[in-house]
Amino acid sequence: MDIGIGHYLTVAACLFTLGIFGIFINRKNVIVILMSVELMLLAVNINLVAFSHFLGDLTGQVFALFVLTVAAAEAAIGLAIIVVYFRNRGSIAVEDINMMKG
Amino acid sequence: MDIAATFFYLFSVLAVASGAMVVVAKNPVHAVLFLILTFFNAAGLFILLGAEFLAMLLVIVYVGAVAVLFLFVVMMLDVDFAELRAGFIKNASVGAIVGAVVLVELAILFGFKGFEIGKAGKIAAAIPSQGSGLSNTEALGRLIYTDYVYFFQGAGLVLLVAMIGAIVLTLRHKEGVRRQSISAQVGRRPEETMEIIKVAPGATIIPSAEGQN
Amino acid sequence: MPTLASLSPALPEIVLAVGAMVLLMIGVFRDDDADNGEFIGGLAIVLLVFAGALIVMQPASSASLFNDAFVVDGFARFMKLLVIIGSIGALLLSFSYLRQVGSLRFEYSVLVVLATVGMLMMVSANDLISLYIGLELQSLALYVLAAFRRDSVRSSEAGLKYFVLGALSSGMLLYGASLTYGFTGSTSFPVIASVATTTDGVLNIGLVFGLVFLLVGLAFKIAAVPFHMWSPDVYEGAPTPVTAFFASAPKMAAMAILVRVLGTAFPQAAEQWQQIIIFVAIASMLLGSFAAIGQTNIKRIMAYSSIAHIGFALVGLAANSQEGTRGVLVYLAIYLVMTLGTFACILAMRRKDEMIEDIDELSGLAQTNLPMAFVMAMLMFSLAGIPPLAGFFAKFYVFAAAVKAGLWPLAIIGVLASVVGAFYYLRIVKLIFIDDAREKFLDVERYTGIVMVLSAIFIIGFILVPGPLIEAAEAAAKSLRF
Amino acid sequence: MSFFNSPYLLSVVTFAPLFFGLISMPLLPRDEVGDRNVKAVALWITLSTFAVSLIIWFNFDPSTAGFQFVEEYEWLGTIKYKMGVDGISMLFVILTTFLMPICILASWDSIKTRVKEYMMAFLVLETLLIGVFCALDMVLFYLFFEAVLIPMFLIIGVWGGPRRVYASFKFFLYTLLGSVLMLLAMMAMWWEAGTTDIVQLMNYNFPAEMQWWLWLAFFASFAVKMPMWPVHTWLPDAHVEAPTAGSVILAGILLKMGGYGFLRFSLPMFPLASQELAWLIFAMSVIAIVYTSLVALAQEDIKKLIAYSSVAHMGFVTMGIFSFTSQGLDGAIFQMLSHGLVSAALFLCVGVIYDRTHTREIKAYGGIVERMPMFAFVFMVFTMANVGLPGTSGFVGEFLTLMGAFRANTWVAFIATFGVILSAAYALYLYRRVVFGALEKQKLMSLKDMNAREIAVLAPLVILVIFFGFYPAPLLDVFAVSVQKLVANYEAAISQAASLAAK
Amino acid sequence: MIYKLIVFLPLIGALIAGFFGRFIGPKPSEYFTTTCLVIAAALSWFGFYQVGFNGETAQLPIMRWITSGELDVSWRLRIDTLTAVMMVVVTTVSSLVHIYSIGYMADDPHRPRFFAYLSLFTFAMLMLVTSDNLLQMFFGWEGVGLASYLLIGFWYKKPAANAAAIKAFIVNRVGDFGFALGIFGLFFVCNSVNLDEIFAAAPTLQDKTMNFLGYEVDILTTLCLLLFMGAMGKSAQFLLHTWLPDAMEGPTPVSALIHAATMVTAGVFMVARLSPLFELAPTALMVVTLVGTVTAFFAASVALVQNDIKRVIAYSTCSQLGYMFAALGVGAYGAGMFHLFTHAFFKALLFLGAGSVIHAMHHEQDMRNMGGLAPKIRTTWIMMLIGTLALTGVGIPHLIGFAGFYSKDAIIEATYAAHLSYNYSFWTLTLVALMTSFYSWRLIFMTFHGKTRAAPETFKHGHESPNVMLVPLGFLAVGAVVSGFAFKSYFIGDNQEVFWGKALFTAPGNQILDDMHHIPGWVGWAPTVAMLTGLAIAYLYYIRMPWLPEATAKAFRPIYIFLLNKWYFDELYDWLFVKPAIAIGRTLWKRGDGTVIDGVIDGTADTVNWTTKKAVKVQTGYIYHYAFAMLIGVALLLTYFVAKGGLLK
Repeated sequence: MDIGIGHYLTVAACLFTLGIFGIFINRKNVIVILMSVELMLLAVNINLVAFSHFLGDLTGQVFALFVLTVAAAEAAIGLAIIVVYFRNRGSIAVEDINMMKG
Repeated sequence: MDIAATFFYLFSVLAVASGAMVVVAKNPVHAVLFLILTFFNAAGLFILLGAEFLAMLLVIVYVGAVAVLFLFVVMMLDVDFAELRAGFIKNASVGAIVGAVVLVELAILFGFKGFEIGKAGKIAAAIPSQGSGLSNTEALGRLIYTDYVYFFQGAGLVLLVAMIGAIVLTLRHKEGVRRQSISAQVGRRPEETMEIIKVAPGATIIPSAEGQN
Repeated sequence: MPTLASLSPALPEIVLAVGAMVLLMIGVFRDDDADNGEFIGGLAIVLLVFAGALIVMQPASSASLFNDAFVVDGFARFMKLLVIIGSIGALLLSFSYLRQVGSLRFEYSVLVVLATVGMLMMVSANDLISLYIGLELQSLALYVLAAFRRDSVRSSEAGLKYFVLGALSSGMLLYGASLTYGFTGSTSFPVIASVATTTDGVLNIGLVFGLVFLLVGLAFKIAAVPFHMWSPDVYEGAPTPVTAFFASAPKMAAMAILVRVLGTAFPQAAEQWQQIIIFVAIASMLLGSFAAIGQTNIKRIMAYSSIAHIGFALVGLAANSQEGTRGVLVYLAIYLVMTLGTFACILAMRRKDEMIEDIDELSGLAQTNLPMAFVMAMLMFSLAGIPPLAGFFAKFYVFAAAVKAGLWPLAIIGVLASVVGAFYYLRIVKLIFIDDAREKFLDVERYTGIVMVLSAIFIIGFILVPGPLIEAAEAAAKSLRF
Repeated sequence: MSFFNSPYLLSVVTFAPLFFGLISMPLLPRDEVGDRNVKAVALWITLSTFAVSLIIWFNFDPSTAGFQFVEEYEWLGTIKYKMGVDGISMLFVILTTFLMPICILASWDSIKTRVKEYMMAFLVLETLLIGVFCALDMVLFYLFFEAVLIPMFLIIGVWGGPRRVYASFKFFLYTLLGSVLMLLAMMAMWWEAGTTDIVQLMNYNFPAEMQWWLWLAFFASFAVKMPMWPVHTWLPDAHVEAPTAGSVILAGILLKMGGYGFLRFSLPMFPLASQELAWLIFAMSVIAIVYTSLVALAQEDIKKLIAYSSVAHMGFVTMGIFSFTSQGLDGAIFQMLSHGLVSAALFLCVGVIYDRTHTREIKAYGGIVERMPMFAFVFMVFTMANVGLPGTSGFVGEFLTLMGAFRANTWVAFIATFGVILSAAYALYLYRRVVFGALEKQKLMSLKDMNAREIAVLAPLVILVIFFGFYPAPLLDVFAVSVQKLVANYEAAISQAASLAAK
Repeated sequence: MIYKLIVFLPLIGALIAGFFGRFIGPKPSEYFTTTCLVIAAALSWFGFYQVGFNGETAQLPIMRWITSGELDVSWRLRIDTLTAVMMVVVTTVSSLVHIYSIGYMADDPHRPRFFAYLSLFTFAMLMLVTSDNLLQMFFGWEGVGLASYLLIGFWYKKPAANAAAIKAFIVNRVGDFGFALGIFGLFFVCNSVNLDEIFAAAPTLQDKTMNFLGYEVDILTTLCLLLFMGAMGKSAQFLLHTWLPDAMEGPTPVSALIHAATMVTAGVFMVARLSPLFELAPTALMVVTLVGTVTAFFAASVALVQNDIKRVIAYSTCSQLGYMFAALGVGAYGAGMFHLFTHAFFKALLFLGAGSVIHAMHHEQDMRNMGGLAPKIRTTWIMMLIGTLALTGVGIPHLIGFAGFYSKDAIIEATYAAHLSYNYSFWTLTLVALMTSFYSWRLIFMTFHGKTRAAPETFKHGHESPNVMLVPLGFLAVGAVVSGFAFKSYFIGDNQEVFWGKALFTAPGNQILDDMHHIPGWVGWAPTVAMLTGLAIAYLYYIRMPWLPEATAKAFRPIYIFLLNKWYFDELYDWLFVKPAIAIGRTLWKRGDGTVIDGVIDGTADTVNWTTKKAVKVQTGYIYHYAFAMLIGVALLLTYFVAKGGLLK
């Protein structure tokens, strides 16, 4: 059995869905949400690399490269915000993040 | 089943499984560790796909820096782990259904008969053939410093913003800690520090600061 | 190998990026206090004005750079100007507020400039990667700005929410981008457009999936329903000038890239994305109009209002025609000015050390500060789309385009939603003019006042000389695709 | 070329109030003296505008049906700034400029707060109202048409009665709701005909199917504005809460915008749809006439009663318009003009007593003729004009519309004529309860008759109402030719369509 | 010129008295208006002579009025015999009433207003009778209605007066409803409302039909009936009569002028004026006769038992108007007009006489509180006697008699000559003559004869009216005596064709005048016999056996009550129209406008609010919900495209 692009894409789709799933079943720790986002980005990267491979086009890998870079930056910012929030609120439980609503 | 296929299944099953653990792990520290595991497996997939540089990057940058950063923050923010994850199952079912719908739809797409990946007239940057002597890393390097220099610069700006952002949000000058301000010291002028008060005979000296209050 | 001269189409971006770094350096070496913040802010404004001037002076023809990843055409210049105006306006509004809450640090202006660079990159993006990088450059800066009052729970909560959901949306966008790339084999918009259909002339269904995810990501940025939910909370929590910024410049950039992606990368899929846009537009107009009625916080009202307004702007996009694009451009331009003016008014709602956000406190403003009351009322009427104010023309052109395209249900629902929307704008006017006076606000700050007056002049005077904007928008729309 | 036939005359008249208001009002101080000056300045501005508008009348050539004093400038691409008047619109301009000084005068003593804003609102309103009647571009028309909401909203909301908020919101949203659909229709016309020029659109033949929809959209707007039954309920509320001058403008001019719209758009542009849907108008008109007259009979608030009677009278107007006869159309226009005078005057009369007693409840009055004979006389004249007594201007319009309606549909005329009976009933019943009877209420004992200002306000109206009752020719002549042409065009369109169908 | 003067002098008087009365004072106002009227009256008699005897006719344009499309109406005076007769009646009675009022209203503080109204009325009435087109006639028609309204409600403090005024106006409007529709219809078929053109077109319309209310109806019949409805309202004919008795709440001179001599006869005038139309619509004419006959009977029956002196005369008026219509209906226009002419004199005389009585009795109007007044107010008594003689038609057939004798008998003869089925009209009218005689004499007897039932104080102070009131009575009395005798030959006799000229139209088939000469002799005697019988019964009841009326009332109590309550018409109408109108109005207002229409509007607003609350509730503040919403959006869109893209196949 040949491993085709579909296989890779499916794996990526699974990870992507897990990422989404993680975001909204998580009630307690906002950092886990960040991790879920990382999962999504990973899925994207797998997609891109897989496409790149099967298309024979390096652009996909370049794209993935930038996604990695940006994701790292994003993680930094995200964690900084979480830290700031924790300082103010003393909690990073997702359920507590609802001062504003309506 | 050939070796590549074996490894593909190994990596992908592990990646998905550990990815699932990230989401459901009770302890955030465990979650981070599972995330790292996922990254490793993904790196394996990358290698299967011939993207060695990215695989390396994923391990070094992601696992080495980002994931560790996560771990660091998780542990730094002293959260009572016992309490966490208590009510997570509440909405899981609905979420799972919707998530499953998306997943199934994607799966349908990928298994679709007419499924056909890009047929762009031109390949923007062909992957160098095995015999060209160009390594994956070198090929990427050639690209990002030439054709994709714009993106490269842009990414640099993104990192700059991240840096500024992280600093501006978290860096604090602690109150009550005395610091040396060289420019202030150098820039000091007599008028600011001294006050010449004419004292009338017999009068007491009232500091002007108090008088202002 | 590009020469330096050949980079001139990207000059405004380069100037801003380099300028931002220079500002950073200057800022770092000065005392870390509010004066420094204002000084750097002033420089940032100068920088932005300069960049704006560069954009204006660019030749009218289209140009592209970096392997077609970056284009400058009439459309891009038009939108870039809007972005820059939005940034300048937001900066002008920022100083007094931030100084008052003790958050006037120089990084603020630098971040605004960098975010602006990101937006300009988005506007000019002609490639999925440049789209992504521009978007992230902008977004990251905005996340930070939302949480900029780091001592405030609300501000940091706003930052957190914006960040989490923003990251999610980026993920979706990227996923869409990856699918698009995979199913077309390219990240360049024109190439995508050229191979969008399969060999037998049917639209590649995978591409549609990519389109959906891409659209979701972009819809999040413009806060279109159902991807809007971050915006009321973020608008409320973020420092008010930042909210003003959110409501202005990034919206312009996101709409610009939306129009460009759909127009240049997916013209073959027009039928599909039109359906999505119609759905999103209707949902936005309705939800924005309805939900705002229940609000008492003026920033939240503006959030819902902007949701509704984006819905209206999308009506033009849904028409998928040159008139439609023109409508979108006109709409955005006018909406930008109205938003800035409104936020200027919101920022003028101050008493002693307290910023007021509850609309009930506007009660009787006409008796305590008539000029401000007048400006605000005009802004509200304009937002409601009542002629002869500029807001009417905004709606006029998008609906005209929708009508021309035969999108009757969309147009009818749209105008009905605008009537519902008129209700809450009227409610504010009622508070200002009809209800009894409350304690006076502090005097309006200079810069705030300037923004207020300029926007008032624009929205009232627009009717006198509407030609330039309309023509510019038309030219811009023409340059895009048609 | 002198000023008197200057090509800018219409623009001058239209924008003079706004312009002079803008340059003068901010200069005046906000104190007692300032307030007085504000009033005086506003009065002078409106009076001068009226004077200038009379030049239009004198230079108007009633023998042609075309538009006169046309101005056209580039504005928004295909959308032009185009102004002009024909016989149908000209008198509405005059009516507006005529009523405005009266409004200012009527507010002289009763408005004590925020006088400057009040006067400014009225000046803005005047500009917009004149603009509505002068605009020869559809979009321009819409601009003026809708913009009127803003000052009117403020006038009702700020200077109105206790339920002013409800009334002003209802007024605003209701009328807005009606007109947005019209806007969409205008856009469709724009794309279909490629122009927004009213004159060209009148000569454009819209496809029959399309006319139907367009007609309905315009109808939605005008019906609310008129207001026709059953979308009339905003009017009584708005009237009751509005200050006197606000009611005057509302009844005197605002309501006419709907009728004018029918004449300017529905009839000439969508003749086939008009013919097809005339039954709808007829039905709504006669229901309005009978229904609101009966409702008026039961009212306990003077202003509300008059407001309901306005609805009934507007029913005559719509009925006349859609009779497609010269008499019906002439009558409708005349009825609008006359109603502009009469209802305005009635509201002024209510204002006179309201200013003295601060109540509009009918029960609170009775026998005031004892103390206010002059008022009683004036009120009687307008009551009779409202009833449509021959010899007052109210008669001519009512009778002509009925004549026209009889030609179109005898049932309509038959039922509508009941309105003649009912109007007498509610008007006289009102008059009896307010003016006649024994003077028993303590509060009314010390009433003073009308003062010089009030006489100055009402005397011109009395004179005109009676004058035009006996000699309506000056008005009828103005629009006779335009109406003839309108009818001729309509008939031509109908017969053309019929001959097409026959093939 | 003189005709214009006749018409406009009263207007000038009205304006002067109305607007400047306050400044020039009551006396000058009175004198000025009265002078105007006297001049007008003198001129009218001159005009009457010119027109009636020298055959002068004219159409005098004054100015344009309404032009609209084919409709072209001008203010124009049409002078012919019919007009001249009416002018004479109007101006003469009016001037006399003016004079009379100087005395009668001497104590009233609002005299200028009163005289202004009177003159205004006269003007409107003159406009009515001189109109050259239907619209101008309608103007006068409503103008007299207005004046009537104002005059009935002159004592505005009296609630009854106010109510009566409104009633008069509104009931008249009901008639006008028909009149107006008639005008519309005529315009519809003739494209004109000018009399000449309508008359010219009338023959062509004969037997043609038009669509009216969905039915194909005969044009002329329908339109004539509609027009006649107006006449019924104005002339207080059966069903639309209820306002007239109530109108007696006004000052008595008003009753004399408006509600006896002039305004109420406008309906008669109108039918006569439009004889070219009615002549061609036999069905309509039949209805006219029927209505007239029924009214005559009905009103007389009510008059039998009324106690208010003015109401008796009012019902009498009503009844006499019925006579006139009966005459018109059978085609004897001249007879109708003749009765109109004579009736004006004696009825005004009766009213003014009654006024004099009331004046004497300090505004006591109930005859039960009178009696035996003859010696106290002898002149008035005589005058009333003359009036009664004229009204009841005392005279010797074929020889001589009072005015009413000629005119009323002519009508009764005409109805006989008309060969109606069972001669119903003739018999009824004869019976009515009996009743007329009875109630008239009853009035005389109850008021002037027998023992007084008045309060002693009132009786003691009872006094004769001043000369200014008595002189007009005298003039009218002369009219009541001689007008019949003097003008018989012109109105209905041998000279009538010359006299009327073209003012009245008789169709070639109309032989009524000829037929009148060929009636059996007993027919001529019948009214006289009836009159004498009535007189005898009245004498018996009120002089000989004063207990008899009460006994009769007891014996026929239901009938008595029925008559006393005027056949319960007021109650019926109140129950049928007035109450429901107000109730419906209130229901439509509260339920229709309030509950339904505003309910929908406010309901919409509530729905909006409700939606808002729901929409806001979704915004929980929780990140995961927000993410969930996004996901649902994605899922929806994907599912949509999956389904649409055929991926599921």
